[in-house]
Amino acid sequence: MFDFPKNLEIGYQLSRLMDGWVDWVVINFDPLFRAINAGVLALLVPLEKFLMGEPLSYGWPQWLSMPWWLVIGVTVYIAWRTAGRNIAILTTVLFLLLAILGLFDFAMQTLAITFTATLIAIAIGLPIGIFGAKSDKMDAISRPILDAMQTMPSFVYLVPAIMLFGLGKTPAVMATVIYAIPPLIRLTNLGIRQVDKEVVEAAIAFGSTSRQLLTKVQLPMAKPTIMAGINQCIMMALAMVVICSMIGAKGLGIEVMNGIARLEVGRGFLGGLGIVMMAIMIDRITQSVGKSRESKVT
Amino acid sequence: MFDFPKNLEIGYQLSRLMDGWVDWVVINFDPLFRAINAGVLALLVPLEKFLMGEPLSYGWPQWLSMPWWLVIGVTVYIAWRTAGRNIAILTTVLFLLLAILGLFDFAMQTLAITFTATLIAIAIGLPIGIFGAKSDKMDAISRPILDAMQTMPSFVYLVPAIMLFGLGKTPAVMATVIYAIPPLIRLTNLGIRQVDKEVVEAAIAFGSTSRQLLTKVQLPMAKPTIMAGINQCIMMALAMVVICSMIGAKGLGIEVMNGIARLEVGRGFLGGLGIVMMAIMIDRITQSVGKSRESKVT
Amino acid sequence: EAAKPTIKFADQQFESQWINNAIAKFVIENGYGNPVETIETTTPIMQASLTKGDMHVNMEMWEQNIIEWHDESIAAGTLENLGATYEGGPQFFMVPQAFADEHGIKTIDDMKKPAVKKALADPEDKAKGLFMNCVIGWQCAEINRAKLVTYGLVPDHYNIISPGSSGAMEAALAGPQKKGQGVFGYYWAPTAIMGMYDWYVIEEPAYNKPCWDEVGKSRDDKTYIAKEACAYETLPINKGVWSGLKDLDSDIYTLLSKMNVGLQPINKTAAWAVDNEIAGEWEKAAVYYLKNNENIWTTWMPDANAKKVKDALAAK
Amino acid sequence: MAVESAPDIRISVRNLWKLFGNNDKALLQEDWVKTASKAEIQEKTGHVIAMREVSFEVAVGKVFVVMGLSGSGKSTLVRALNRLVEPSDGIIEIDGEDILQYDNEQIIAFRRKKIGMVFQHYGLLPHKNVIDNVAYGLEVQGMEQLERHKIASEILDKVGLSSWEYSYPYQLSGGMQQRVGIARALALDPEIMLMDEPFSGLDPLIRREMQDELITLQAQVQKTIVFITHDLDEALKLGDHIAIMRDGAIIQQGTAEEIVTKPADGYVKEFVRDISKTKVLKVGSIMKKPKATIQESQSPAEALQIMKSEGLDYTFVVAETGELLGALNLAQVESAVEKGFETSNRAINKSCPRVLKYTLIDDVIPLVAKQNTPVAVVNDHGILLGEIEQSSVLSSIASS
Amino acid sequence: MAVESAPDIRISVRNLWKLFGNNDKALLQEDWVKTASKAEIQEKTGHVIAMREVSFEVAVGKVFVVMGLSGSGKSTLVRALNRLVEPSDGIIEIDGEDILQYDNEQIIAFRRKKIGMVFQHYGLLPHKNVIDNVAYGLEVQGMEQLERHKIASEILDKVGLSSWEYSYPYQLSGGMQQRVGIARALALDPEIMLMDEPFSGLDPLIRREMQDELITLQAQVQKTIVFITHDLDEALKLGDHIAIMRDGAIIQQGTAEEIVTKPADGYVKEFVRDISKTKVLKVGSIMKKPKATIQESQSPAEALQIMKSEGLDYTFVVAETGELLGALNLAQVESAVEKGFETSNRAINKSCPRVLKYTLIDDVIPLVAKQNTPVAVVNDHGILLGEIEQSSVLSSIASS
Ligand SMILES: Nc1ncnc2c1ncn2[C@@H]1O[C@H](COP(=O)(O)OP(=O)(O)OP(=O)(O)O)[C@@H](O)[C@H]1O
Ligand SMILES: Nc1ncnc2c1ncn2[C@@H]1O[C@H](COP(=O)(O)OP(=O)(O)OP(=O)(O)O)[C@@H](O)[C@H]1O
Ligand SMILES: [Mg+2]
Ligand SMILES: [Mg+2]
Repeated sequence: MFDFPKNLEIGYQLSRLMDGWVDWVVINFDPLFRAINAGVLALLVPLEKFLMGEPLSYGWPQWLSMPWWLVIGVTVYIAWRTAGRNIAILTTVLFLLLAILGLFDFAMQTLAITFTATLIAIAIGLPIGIFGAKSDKMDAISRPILDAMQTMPSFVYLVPAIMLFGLGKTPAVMATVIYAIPPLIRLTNLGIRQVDKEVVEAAIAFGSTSRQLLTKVQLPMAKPTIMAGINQCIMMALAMVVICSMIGAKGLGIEVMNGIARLEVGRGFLGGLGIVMMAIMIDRITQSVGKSRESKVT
Repeated sequence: MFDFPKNLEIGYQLSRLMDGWVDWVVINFDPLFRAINAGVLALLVPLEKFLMGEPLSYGWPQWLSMPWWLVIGVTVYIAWRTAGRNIAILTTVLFLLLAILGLFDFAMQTLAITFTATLIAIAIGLPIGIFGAKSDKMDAISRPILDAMQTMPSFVYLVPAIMLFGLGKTPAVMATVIYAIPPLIRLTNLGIRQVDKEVVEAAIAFGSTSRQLLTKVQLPMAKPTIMAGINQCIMMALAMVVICSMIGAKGLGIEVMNGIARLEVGRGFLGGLGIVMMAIMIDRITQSVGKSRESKVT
Repeated sequence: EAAKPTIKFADQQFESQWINNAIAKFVIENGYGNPVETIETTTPIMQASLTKGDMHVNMEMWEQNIIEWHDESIAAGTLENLGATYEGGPQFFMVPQAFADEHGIKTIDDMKKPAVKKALADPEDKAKGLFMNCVIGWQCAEINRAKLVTYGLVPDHYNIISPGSSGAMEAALAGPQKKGQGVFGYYWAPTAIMGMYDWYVIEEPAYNKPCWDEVGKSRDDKTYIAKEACAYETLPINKGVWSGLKDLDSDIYTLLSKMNVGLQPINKTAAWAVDNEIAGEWEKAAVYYLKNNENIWTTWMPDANAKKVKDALAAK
Repeated sequence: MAVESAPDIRISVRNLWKLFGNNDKALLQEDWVKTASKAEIQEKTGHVIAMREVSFEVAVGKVFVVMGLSGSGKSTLVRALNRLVEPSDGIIEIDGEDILQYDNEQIIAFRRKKIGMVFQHYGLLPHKNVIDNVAYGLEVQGMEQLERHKIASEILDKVGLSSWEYSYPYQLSGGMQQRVGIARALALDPEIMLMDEPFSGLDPLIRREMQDELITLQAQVQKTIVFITHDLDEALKLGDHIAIMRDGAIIQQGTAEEIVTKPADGYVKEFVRDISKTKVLKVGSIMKKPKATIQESQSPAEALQIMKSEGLDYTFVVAETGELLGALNLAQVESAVEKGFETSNRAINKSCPRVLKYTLIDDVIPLVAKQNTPVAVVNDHGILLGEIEQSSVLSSIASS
Repeated sequence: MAVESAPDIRISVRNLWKLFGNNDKALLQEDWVKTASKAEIQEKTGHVIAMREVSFEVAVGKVFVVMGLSGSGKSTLVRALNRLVEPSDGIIEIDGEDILQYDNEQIIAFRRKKIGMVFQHYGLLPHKNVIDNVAYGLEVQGMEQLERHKIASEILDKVGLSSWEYSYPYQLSGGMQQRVGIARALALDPEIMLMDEPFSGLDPLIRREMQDELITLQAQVQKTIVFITHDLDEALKLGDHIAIMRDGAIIQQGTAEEIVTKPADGYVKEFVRDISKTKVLKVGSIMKKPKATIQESQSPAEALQIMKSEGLDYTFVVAETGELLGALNLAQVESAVEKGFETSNRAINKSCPRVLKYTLIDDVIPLVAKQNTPVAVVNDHGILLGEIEQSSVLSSIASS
């Protein structure tokens, strides 16, 4: 009846245009991206070595590193203090399972990346979330962008990321940050907006400046929600583990890739199980950090 | 100091065992999975043809199909009725964009799969969620399983899924359901648990049976939260589009894959943008279905 | 003739396969009247599907990379190898041509030069260079490692990094080329990336069987170091088909078993495709190939079918 | 101490206990629990005691008011009456049947027929309109829409919401929502109504209005009502009987008068401190015996002598039966003596004001204020019981 | 009608308007808005009117109570006083300065020094302990922890929470939390306290206790208080002045007595209906002129004659200045005549009870109840103004 208004030429030109932009960025901003790369690695590489029990730098004595049992011990201790006995036991069991299955080193690589990505996400996402809570306009603008970040398939931005950073951990961290930051921003925003209006009024009524209001009232009170955002952020980061491994970031994803490439379903599954165990462990610990406060407050 | 308690033999045996299970299931349950496959396709194929403006069956007249402008028209009408003028305009613009960029057919294929997967997820997830809300034990058991479903990399279960269902739309739908069902179950559970205790008490006090309580009170009142679960479910399903395309389900993911494989970032990006547009469209419409009730109620 | 079965081709998302699939599709659809479907996929999915008949044909199996599966499947009777699609895809180590010129790289030993290493430094471990391996899980990844160890590049001079997909591998190679920087990796031809940029293929000792057996031992046992290493054998790129294809349509089976497109013509076609920006319309490349290589493709089929193909070509 | 239910007792609760927790029944077997404090039980067992040996009876058609501070167990008590809360121990007899023995079907039938409930926050179904909310109890019984809407419609008329049938709860003010809540309970025409702080959330003006309406309604429908409030004035206004709870136990129950005049302990005393006694006390409680009365048969001269000797200038004349016939003042007696009447009877003022013993003091104040003489207090048969004066009324006001 | 602020006026509000919406100031330029109803404005413009031409003054040290139903604009009004709500139009002068002209820094300084606020739901910081909550206003001023804790500690002492300093709000009962809220406001030692329904959420017993404490505290600290409530008794108990709001406008303001005796309209009348008048009315409002008085210079015989002719058996003796010297009853006069005293003065009962004109009726009831004779009403200088009798007190009670 009507003809389809398809105009492939437009699509083609558009995609060429974008290719051009990407090339332009890749070629012209190399120093910038090198610097970013160096920055991320400066954080990530020592962390990874530390977790894997390697000396942080050549020539350092071995005892300046962290043996596997100490990593487990410290984590279990943290779990115990923040989340109670049950979670501590769960953590121990899962850790030992990881170790027995020979996934410990992979898990530590994954942990290092996840941790770094989360740190960067917090450093970027928290201010954006706060700003979004204060400004409805900012909120309206950021909403579709966050939607896009979450639904845009990561494959799409992996290629430019690899061109910019080369294979390795940095593009993995970047892709993870892009994918994992939206819930943190959203929940920070929500958390601050949800702070009891009367308490905010009280703080203003007693002469808080807006900065004092933020640091002394809104952030502390939004903490449970923000912690939930961080928790979500970590969970989403863990969902990127396989993709990270695809672009050279090592970790548990390697096992999955290897298993799949060889059609060894079981091996892939074990690798996947490793990721699941890490996720459950981290989830339970971070969740209870948020909750313990919340349950006290309400 | 201590030795690593790694026991690769265990891991190896375990993975072999699992390989064996998968083989056993593949071989022995073939008829079952054939039947499932047929069922899914019986739903999906006509839907896809319908959306793409093809006659539902060979020999049917062309006018028994839905031309592209009618698909757009109907969707925009739905958007307008449920979500108001702004969203309707947004929907129109996004649809026309999809059409102009030549992504309309791909989008309809993706829509068909997403829709089918969501339907199946609702059919399975709603009862599970309801049951979880009634039974704390069920809730405790299902929680780690849902965690695992969300964090287990989909690559891991794709291969067994293909072995079971063969290549094509069915394993794509299955993988999508596995990945997308947890938020639906969680939010259904939460929604029912959150229903105002006093209203539930009132319904009981006036002599409701537990079935009446569920259908006349809890489900209608949990609707906003359940709708949010469905919304999340659809969003997660859209996150699987590229992976679906990898296993023969066609759709927008193909554009992404092709773009990436040829290092045509722009093309991949346009494909990804198609997914994002679909996501925003569906998100806004389904979200307002949930919200319009909610804002009335509270 | 709607009754003819659809023939399903695997599309693993690389250029030479796209061209070959397009050629086969054109020939089959126009010459034989079977519908043809190409299924976009990844290697593991292809493996799981081809032996079940969800896909029928893979025009480029690269079975060395998945040799265990290949051999097992042939033995199990689920897969057939229908012989070469073209004579051989070379596999090699390479650096950008400009980089090779700048640093005077000729042989694999030149890669140990401190200046080269420094230019290729691994950002995570600045003391060493970085080598871009092939996809995780493919045999070539282990072979490359074995060779580099024997050449003395690993672990003292280079770290190895492995991408998880061919797309990532290409991006990792293309990025430095765009920036005019160095990169050291493994690749093969014919491929788009080889057409797009100038590469220098690093000289290695020539292929010989005893050497390759040594490499093979090291490939399978990480702890073993091969006594010698050498360049890849140039192996034919074979067609793999589902063992049920013969029963499904024996004419197509016969066609495919005869189909050999030839390395040079394919390379030319690929170059033409790049020059003409065909934007994913691989049929154009197929038509270009068929128009220019009639002498080759007419040998694949009976005259009656060839006539139909010619008619279709004439209409283009 | 099982009390045999008298025929007109609708609700009889005996020794009801409730411990919130998983092990409540077993715990109640342990002796120390029966006497331990709430805090002690909670600390030792993690169980919260919400009802402790609660016993009371409510007669047909009466309003039983339960009061107490937040957390004292009022809601638990009222919810136990329709088994929204499962008591840990004790007996609840409704019309002589122990509802704690009911199985699931019986309890549902019981809830559908016998007992309605009104909630503090209304507990309306937000997704149903007003008429469907009111008809909900009928709907779950399987009644046809036409029929149940007819009934609901009538009830909505009664509570003055007939034009709001198709509105949704969120469109109504709090007072209107609570009217829907009451209508919903009335729609089932139950014998018993449970009302858990039904007016607590309302503005004071609207609250008073609702109380007045409830009183009017109750005059028509005569339900047996258990009413929770923590407002004293509300309790006095509505309640026939009042029970005061603390920490799960009923520490005192009785009429308002009993509680105000004889508070069981300091807590109750504090509770009723602000109450205006004249709204609680009856005339009978402040009347005095007249110094002297005149028999109708006595002559004016005798009367004059009695009055002089007692220093009275106003006195009452009674029949032999003790019935009040009228009053005499000094002037009247003197003129009667002058006129030579044989009996005082002829001189008396027969229309002298009199009040019944059971009248609230508050209600006689206008009369007493106008009257410079004492006012006679009589019983239902007109027998003179005593007299009240301005000063005694003022004293009763002053002592509150 | 700008009123020049008298020196002892602390808060002066003139013609304050508030429309909630984005276009409030512009809208107020349109004439029709000034007279349109709330519903009309909302329908036509989407703006909600919350204050309409509000004007009032509060003198130093006084308690100004604002009453009204939910949504009448009470909270908006009180929040405007420290600019938590930005008025659309009008003037707010605090100690003569128009605070609406303050810039951001000035308003913060003003909030830190001059004005404290107490919230209905306490508005405590849940993540800070009690002492840090109380010290919050000092903390934001940059005071050192040691110093501010010292001050907070003293205040907590004053409100009786000294042993709870390191507890968290969630560990406290509602009444205790509100004490923290009050302490927090007092810690700044502000001249003005804004209290928005501070006791509405509390149980009645605790609520009364808090009111009493506030009265005690106010006697010590003498703040200027704006107090919101919708409880009439609370308003009477605490307020020097009362304003009643409806739909954003103050429909009446004045003393409790003025409002109770001369309600501006039916709404106010309904509002104060339940009030016990004796708690509002002063003795002066029900006193009568004595039929006759005796001058101290008059002789007993003259006095006797006056009393006989007026039919009095009890009367007051005054000096020439009008000052009350004492009372005489018939018996006393007669015996004075017998004894031949020259002046009535010698016979009088100098200790006869007297009450001040400004005493609440409620407070004299015990006295009047005991007294069979009229009670004298005098002013501050002892001048006899009138007398009250039991009957007049009872009439005033009856008419409420
Ligand atoms: N479901 C429950 N689980 C545990 N404890 C409960 C539960 N319901 C009530 N309680 C406890 O039982 C005690 C009595 O509660 P109840 O609700 O009956 O008090 P109330 O007198 O109705 O108070 P309010 O005036 O606040 O409504 C309280 O200590 C309360 O904490
Ligand atoms: N932020 C706001 N935005 C829009 N309208 C508001 C806002 N705050 C209050 N209002 C409206 O202004 C009017 C007055 O509200 P306000 O809160 O001052 O009433 P109130 O007398 O304090 O009532 P309550 O007794 O319920 O506290 C109401 O109609 C209310 O809906
Ligand atoms: Mg209660
Ligand atoms: Mg308010």
